[in-house]
Amino acid sequence: MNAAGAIATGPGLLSWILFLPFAGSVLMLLIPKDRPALARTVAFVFALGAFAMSIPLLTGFHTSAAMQFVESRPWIPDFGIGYRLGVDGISLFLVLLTTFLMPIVILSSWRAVTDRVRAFHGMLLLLEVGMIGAFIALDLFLFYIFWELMLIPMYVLIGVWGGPRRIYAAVKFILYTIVGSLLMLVAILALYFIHHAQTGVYTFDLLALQSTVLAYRQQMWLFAAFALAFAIKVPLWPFHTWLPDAHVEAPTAGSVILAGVLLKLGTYGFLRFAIPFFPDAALRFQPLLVSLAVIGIIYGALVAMVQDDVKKLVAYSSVSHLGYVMLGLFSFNMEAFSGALYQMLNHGLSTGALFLLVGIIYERRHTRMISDFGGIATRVPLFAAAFILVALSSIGLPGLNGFIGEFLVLTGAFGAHRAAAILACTGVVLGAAYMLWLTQRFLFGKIRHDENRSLTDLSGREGLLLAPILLLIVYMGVQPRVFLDRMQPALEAALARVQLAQAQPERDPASPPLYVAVPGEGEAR
Amino acid sequence: MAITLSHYVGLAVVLFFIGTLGVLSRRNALIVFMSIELQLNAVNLVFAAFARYWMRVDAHVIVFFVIAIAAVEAAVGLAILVGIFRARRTVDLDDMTVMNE
Amino acid sequence: MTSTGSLLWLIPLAPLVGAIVNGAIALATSHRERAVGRGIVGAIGCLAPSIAFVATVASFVQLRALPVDARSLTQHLFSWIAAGRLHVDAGLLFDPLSCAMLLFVTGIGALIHFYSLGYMAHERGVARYFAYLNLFTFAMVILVLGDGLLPMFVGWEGVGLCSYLLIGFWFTDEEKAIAGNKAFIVNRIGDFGFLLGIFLIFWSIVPSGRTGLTYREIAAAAAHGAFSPGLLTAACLLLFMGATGKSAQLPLYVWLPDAMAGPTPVSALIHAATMVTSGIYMVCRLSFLFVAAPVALTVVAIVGAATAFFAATIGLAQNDIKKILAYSTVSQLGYMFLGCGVGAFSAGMFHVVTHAFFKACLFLGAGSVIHALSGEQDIRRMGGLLKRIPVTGYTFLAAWLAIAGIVPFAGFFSKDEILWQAFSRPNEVLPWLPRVLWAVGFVTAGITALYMTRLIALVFLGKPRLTKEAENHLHESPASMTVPLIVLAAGSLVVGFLGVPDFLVRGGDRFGAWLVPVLASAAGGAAETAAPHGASLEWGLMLASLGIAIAGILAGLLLYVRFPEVPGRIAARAGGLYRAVVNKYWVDEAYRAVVIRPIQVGARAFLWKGIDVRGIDFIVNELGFASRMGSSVVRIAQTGAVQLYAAVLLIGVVVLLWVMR
Amino acid sequence: MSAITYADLDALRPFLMLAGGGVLLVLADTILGRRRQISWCVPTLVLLAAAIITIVREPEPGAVLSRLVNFDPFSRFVGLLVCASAALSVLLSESYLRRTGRYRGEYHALLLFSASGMILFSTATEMLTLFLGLELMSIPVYILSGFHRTDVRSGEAALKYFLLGAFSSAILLLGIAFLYGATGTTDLPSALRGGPAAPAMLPLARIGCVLLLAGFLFKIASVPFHMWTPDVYEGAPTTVTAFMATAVKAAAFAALLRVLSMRDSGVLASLPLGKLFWWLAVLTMTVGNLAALTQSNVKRMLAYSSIAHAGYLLVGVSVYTASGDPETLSAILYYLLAYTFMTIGAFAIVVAFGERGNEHLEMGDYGGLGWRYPAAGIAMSLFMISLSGIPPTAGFFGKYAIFRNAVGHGATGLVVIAVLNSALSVYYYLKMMVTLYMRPGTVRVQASRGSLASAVVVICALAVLWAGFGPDGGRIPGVPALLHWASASVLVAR
Repeated sequence: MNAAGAIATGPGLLSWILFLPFAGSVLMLLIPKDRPALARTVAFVFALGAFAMSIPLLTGFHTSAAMQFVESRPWIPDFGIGYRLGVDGISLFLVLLTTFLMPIVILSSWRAVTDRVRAFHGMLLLLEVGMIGAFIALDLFLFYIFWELMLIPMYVLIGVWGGPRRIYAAVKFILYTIVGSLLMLVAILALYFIHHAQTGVYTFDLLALQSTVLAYRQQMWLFAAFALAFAIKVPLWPFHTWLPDAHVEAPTAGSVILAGVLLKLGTYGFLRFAIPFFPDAALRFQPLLVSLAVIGIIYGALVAMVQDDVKKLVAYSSVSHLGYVMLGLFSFNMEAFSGALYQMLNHGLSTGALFLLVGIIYERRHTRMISDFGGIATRVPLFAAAFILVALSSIGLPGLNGFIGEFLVLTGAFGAHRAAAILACTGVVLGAAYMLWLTQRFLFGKIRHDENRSLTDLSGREGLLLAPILLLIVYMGVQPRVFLDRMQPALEAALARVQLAQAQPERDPASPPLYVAVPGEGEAR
Repeated sequence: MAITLSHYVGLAVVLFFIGTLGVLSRRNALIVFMSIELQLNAVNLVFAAFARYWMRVDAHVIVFFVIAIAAVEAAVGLAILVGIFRARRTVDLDDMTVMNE
Repeated sequence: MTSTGSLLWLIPLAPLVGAIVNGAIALATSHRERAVGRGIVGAIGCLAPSIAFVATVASFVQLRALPVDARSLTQHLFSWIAAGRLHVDAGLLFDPLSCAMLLFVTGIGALIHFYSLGYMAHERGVARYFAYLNLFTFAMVILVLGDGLLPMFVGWEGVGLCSYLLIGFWFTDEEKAIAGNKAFIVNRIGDFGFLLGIFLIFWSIVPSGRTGLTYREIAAAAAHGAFSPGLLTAACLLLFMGATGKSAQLPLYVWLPDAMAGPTPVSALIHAATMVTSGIYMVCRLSFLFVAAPVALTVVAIVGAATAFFAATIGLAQNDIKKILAYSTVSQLGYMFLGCGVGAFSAGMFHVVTHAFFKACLFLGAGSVIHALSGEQDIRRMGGLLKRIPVTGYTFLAAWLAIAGIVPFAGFFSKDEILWQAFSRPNEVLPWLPRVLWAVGFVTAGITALYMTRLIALVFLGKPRLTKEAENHLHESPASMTVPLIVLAAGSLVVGFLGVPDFLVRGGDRFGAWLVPVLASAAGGAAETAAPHGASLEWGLMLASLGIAIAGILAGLLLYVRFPEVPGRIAARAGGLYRAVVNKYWVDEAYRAVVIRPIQVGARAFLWKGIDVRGIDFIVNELGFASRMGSSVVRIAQTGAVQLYAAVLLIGVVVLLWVMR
Repeated sequence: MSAITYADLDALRPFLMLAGGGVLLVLADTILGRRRQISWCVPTLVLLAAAIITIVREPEPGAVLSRLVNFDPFSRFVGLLVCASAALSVLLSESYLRRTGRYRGEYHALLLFSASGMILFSTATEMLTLFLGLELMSIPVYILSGFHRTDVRSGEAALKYFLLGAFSSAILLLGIAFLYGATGTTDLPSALRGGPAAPAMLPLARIGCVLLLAGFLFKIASVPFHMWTPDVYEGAPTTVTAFMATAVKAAAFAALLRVLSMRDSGVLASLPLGKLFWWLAVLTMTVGNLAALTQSNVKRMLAYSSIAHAGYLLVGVSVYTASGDPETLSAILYYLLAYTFMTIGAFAIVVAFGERGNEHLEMGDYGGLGWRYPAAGIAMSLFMISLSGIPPTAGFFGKYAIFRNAVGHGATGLVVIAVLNSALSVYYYLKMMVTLYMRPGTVRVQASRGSLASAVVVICALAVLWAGFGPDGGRIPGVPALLHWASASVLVAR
């Protein structure tokens, strides 16, 4: 089998997918300063290469819960840190999403970014390494490294090529994130030692750590730490306020990546670590997280409705959409799980596309204020058509991708906790409200500003970079099984752990504390 | 009554304390620095006293070392002071606050 | 025991292809000043629904050939969703009900496509128009033909989308774009209920294994008592909520009048004949659920009756020709729900069909009038048109008689059937209800006749009150428009005979008989058993309803032809009531004040500026500020004074000594 | 009193080399006079030789020189760090001293003396030797910080450092005296382990220990003995600051740990050291980070940051005193290694961007430099990222190693405080990146042409990266090998 083959010797497929963008970003240093076009091309080629390399993941993937294309080499044996990579049904499509979006993003900034082109693309590619790595790492330590590796490039992207308040936004972004992730590091360490205390083995191997038996209280603490890190990334209400700023200030490429992939790492973290590792805690925290998710859905939609800045609007809509994902994750049934994972992809595509479109129009008008537009549909019909399609996808119109995710999530949620689902369902109405209202104020009506009369429609390049997304939006709406079927086994495996915990009676609260006792430990604290 | 160990040590401590007071209170760097010498010598007294108490020589050796080191410190300290005085025509510690915050 | 329909796939495919091709053309030519290739566009646009119609007829023939209890064709296209216990297939189900619906959806649909050729002749963006129209046909077909709740929902939202697009077809006019939004969002409110209904049904079925929510599965589950009564009532009410949205019933009817912003053929097709009736279709489709939830059915009936009356009264005082027809549509839809609500689903469906003909005819007629008057829509600036545009005029008259309920026009039979059923069927929830329902329906029939007569009188009779330039351009519409009119007029004359009451002609109710296999589960037998009244009573009621219709017409003629000044005086006398009616009872204003504004203001002032900016962000920024404060505090000591440092050092030592004592 | 053997000398060789090298340099300088100056190669070579000897000559663990000093793998690691730091600062000094016109032979001599003192200090197991080491380490640094004679700040720094240093060493000396008085021996192990001769003497012994610790804490700049650091680091010549910030700290920590290694019985065991260091760690890192938060002078900022890092190291110390786990020591060593390179690297950049008459210490001066000097920009960012402990850098791994141990020994609370501190530190470290890349340049800063300085930068950058994620295999030892080495560098307590 393909997976088996990859274990053997030499760098496997996944290593290559990681290596290509990295090589690209290093190359950026060598390209002469006065050859921006070359830099763009090289970056594009390498990103495209990474995408091409990731296609075999899909074709070679055999539908099962097992990790595939696994690579495993010792890295720092004394600490049990290994270079372990692999994909399963959960990470497969997220990796593909990343590699798919990256060339598009590079293409999108072809004209938009004219200064410090090399650095820009270097950062983008470095970011890609971090994101892919975080998705495919099967070693908690490795995961953490990739997780942090994403911070700096994003920080620079926002801070250097961003808007007027870019520095505030960048700093806010990184501080928010790092607080969470550092606490997660502590939790990772604690888990690692608990596992050692039980097995006498030091390892960060995901699959090994999963088998750690955790006392109730331990789970609580660890889950809390992981959840905080991920919740900030998602972002779950009320940790979301970094997002609007980051989105508004970030350059188009940054926004697309941020919305398209980065936020998914939060929800992915829940699905990959927080929930299967600490099922009891997950169950215990379920009410809290579900309520936060629902608040996020409604809150995000309502606030999005009254924004004057397109990017801010879309940012808040992200809060709302990821609320659905969280709701799905914490409904603990297959329908909701599948929906949540599917919704991650949807959001990546539709919101990514929205930011691309906003960027395209921003390049022409250098404003993001909705009031500066209106009636442009007559001038830019193709743009308008694309915009409407994406908007429809994001409000979950049946036949487009958005519906599948939303419907499954809500179905599952309804089975898990009815009230929450009913409240969340209002998001369907509100979503339509703000999206269509935006569309109307943005595209329809009479042209009020003369600058808009001279607007030019999508260029060939822009059409080229939008087309794949639009096609995928439709395809995913009509043929979801292509994706859903490959997801099922892995999701079932993750779900099984929770259901097991559901079945078991709750452990006694008087379980040993969160650390392994050592001599003199009393003094140390 | 006999002068016992505790008297010596007590005296030494008092001396050390005086030295400390000097370090903290005097404005003139030179004086401050003499106070430090005083402290060192107070310590010497302690060593000497205990050497006597334990009937051992090693502490006496230490005393000599300390004296030597004190001398070195003196040399270096004076050099620094001279340097500063050349540059600023003062050795008042209250003026030595170019760098703060 | 169902056979596979060989041609079913073609019914949705043809319009879909049409939509795609026309859409491509539209996008490709979007930058040309003059619309190009009208010929091709039109040809494709009209061909698509025609093919669908032919295919439908063919399948109809195939269906009739089958034995009565085996009358259903299915076709499995592909497996759509599979997640957890939800396995939804994209399948088609062609049974008498969907057949009846499809025949006129595709038939009238095709006619209206033809009509549009003429109507949109001078418009830019014809390609876009036909793309939308074909797409609508596709969605409508899916709604009707889809086998299961989810396929239906796909069509359901699909038609909603098309209506949104077509209402806002002239999007450069802000008003129209906003009307489109309104339509979509209000429908979404309904769909909110629809979705919840689906969830309820799903989770009641799931315990017995994975499901695709096909009608067969739901029926089976219902048969096995998967639904507790209360749950079933809830589910039905939620589904009905969806219906009220799509079919413009109280309280969600508000979008339909505004929807008249779209091109008139659209109003005819979507907002009169087909889409708005999908609510009734859904109720009939799930009749086997509704009959088991009497409370829900009662609600349906009450809402229907109330809407019928409410909308009719508003129709009395409108001056925009299309607005009047819009309100009359709302009112007629109310009738249909009244029919379904009392359990006479076939009666409801029958009215759907007849209404489709005469209302489409009315709208197209109105369109023709507007076309002739180069855009004039206010009936106060019309009059005496009968002679000027005779074809339009006489077809319009036919449809008028039909809606007014004059024998032997179509409307008479269907409306009478509904009234009779409403009267005769007992209601175990509210025993006194049938009489009331009948009375309301009865009065409404009169009002209907009255306001329709008013319309006729002001538009076609009396002396012209046209504006000059309207006068000049006045002309009869081209054949492409008049032919459909004639066909529909003929339809509104004859289709009624599909449902002649059995007491007049044995087996006269062919329509009802045709639907029996599908709706049989609806308390069909109950009608007979629970109707102890003889044919005499039925005769009486029939004459009564005929009478009130005639009365309404005469009153109308008197008021608006004989003594045109009287209405004004009445209005003046009525005062407040009249103003309420003219202003549509201020419902829109109320919604704006009570729902929309509070949400917007609250979201901006409280949620965004309040919680986000002054709340969370404030804390975040304060943390930063606090640490900077801490920083300066820490650095206060760093004065650069050596002796201070020494002092601190010493204090440190002392503290150490003290701690370590 | 046993005789000194060749084995002793053999073990002492690195120390002798450095000290002797220093003497030679002084002599040579005086002989050559002002006309011809000694090239930077000489001291570098001496340090290199010392380092090589240290590596190749595996000393058999155990006391030499009649138990005055104890050369063990631990001291070996520290010795190498000291040599490295000294060598780097020599390379750095080349252009710097020429620029400031203070190129003197004694500079290097003093550097070597100090280095030798550090070796003594970090290996001493006898009180007097300890004191000698301390002074031999400190006095040259006093002079070096005042080396920039004409500069007011330099002189002031020297004076402050000297006065406070002398003051603290007096306190330390008093501690030694009391300890001796209580135990009657100058041999640390027997004094600390054996405990006081008479129970009545116990308080005296304890006071002695505390005063001794106070002396160490001063050198490692732990709160509240830290206040000299910013002023001295700012005023001293940057190259000296780099040396001070790294080598002195390393040596001081080594000496401290050597003393603490005797805490398992006797006097030290009677003190609640674990708790003490817990508090010291918390205070030190918090104060350091807070103070650095709003600091606009780069050198000062780095000074405060060095205090913060002392705090992180103290986390390790606290865990060690509580658990006595040797792995903790290796973690601390790894941290010191990382810390040395990233700090020197950062100072090297500061040196590189200084120019005659204006050292450009204000952060604002670095505006936009990242774009004009890409390599320097990237390097500086790297050092900052490493200092803030973000992977994949040595700084992260060092922190990780220490935190890992702390969590492993149940000091989770302490670690949580520590990571929150790191989060705080991210703000001001990345502020440097903000300036480098996101702010417009205010003054037109030139990078001084010093190939050696840039060499230092490159070395440090590579070290920081490699010690961050370098895998094993290949011929360069990666992180695992370094860890092995660190954990192999056991402290042989007597």
